[in-house]
Amino acid sequence: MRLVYFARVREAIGMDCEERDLPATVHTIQDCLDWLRQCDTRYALAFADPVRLRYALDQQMVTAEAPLAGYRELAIFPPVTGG
Amino acid sequence: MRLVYFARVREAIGMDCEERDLPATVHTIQDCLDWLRQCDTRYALAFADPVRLRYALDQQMVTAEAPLAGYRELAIFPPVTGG
Amino acid sequence: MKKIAITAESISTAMALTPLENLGGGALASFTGIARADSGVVALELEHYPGMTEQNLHAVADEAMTRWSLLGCVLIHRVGKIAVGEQVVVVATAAHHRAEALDACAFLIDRLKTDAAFWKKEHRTDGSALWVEAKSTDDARAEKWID
Amino acid sequence: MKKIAITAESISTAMALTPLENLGGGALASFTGIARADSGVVALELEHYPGMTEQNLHAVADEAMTRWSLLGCVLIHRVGKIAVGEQVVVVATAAHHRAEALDACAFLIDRLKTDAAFWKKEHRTDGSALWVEAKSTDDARAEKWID
Repeated sequence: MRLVYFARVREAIGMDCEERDLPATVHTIQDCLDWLRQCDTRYALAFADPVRLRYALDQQMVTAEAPLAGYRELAIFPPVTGG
Repeated sequence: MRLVYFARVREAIGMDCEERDLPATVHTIQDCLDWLRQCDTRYALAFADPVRLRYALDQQMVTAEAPLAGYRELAIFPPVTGG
Repeated sequence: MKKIAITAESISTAMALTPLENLGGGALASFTGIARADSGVVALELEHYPGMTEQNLHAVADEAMTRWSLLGCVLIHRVGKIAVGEQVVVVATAAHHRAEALDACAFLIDRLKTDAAFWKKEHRTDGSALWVEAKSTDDARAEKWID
Repeated sequence: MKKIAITAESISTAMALTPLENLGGGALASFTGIARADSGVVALELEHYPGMTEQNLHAVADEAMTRWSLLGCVLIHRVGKIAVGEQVVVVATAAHHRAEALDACAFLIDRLKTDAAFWKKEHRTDGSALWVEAKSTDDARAEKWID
């Protein structure tokens, strides 16, 4: 799965995107966050405050409970602050 | 007293301003309207519908009950329609 | 910064916005009224009461400046003959934040319509010309700003 | 008429208003957001999610077009580094009457702030740079448009 990061999340992780093979135990966005947190402390820091995280699957906003099956791109980013 | 007219009122009367010596019996705007109505049918027509008349004394909006004493200019016009 | 203008020359939204751009505010709002080709209308003719109309516009602008702590506001109204498609009125505001700029802009045009001494005549394709009647919906919109 | 643009070049209110001027509407409204020199800020940096952000802006514009029967609406958002005093965002609407143009313009900027994938960083005089936190007041303003 392609993972893309923006703003504070991007800077905390240190890259704007990566391609990852997710383990079979990862079904939802929440599972993916938990798994990444264990991979590296940079993810643990980037995802430390779930209240300040938002998610999109193939560019559609979803919640952390959303299943990943059938999607190619997961985006993780802070609440938006444009305008 | 200087009388000034605008828009539909101006066109109905046929002039945009005139200088008038008001009789001693004319105290208020209402008195002035009544007196002018008797002077000429053009005024009677111009002032036929008081609901559609507005007044200003020395460029301040007032109601028909306002006394004229101390003012130099009475303006009579329809409700405004700018913008 | 407050600017009031009544002119027989053509006007533009840019004329109102330009003087507001460098006041340090984070928000500009504008409203522009254009002469519409309603049922055969080819031109408008705007009449005003020199002296009083300017006072009316200053009073409306002063109220908006105070009520929304504006950094600036501009009211420009055209008078005389105005062809369909040309701009009749432009109001613009500058404020620190967007709510102030937007609300004050809506207030200015609503109150200008009911409080400023302008009268509008419609010239039609058939040569006829009719004074526009005041709308009770305008009074209702202006009254909603009364606290 | 609907126009959406995200650009790293400098933008202006006129860019949004010009395409709306000849649609036959009687009312244009605009909102312009400018980078403010808040407590030592010298520049903003705007990031977006190419593809998704454009979709977000189209969705907000489509909702406004339908809800207020607009003749046109334009949303232009700048991205990249933006110096204090420069324009960050411009929204503009054209409608037959003023209430539609003004309300839709306020709706567009309120919803753009909460629904479009942009992130803003503030660069300060001391060389520091901080991501701006989302404001709950923005959510509140966006929610008031929900019927």
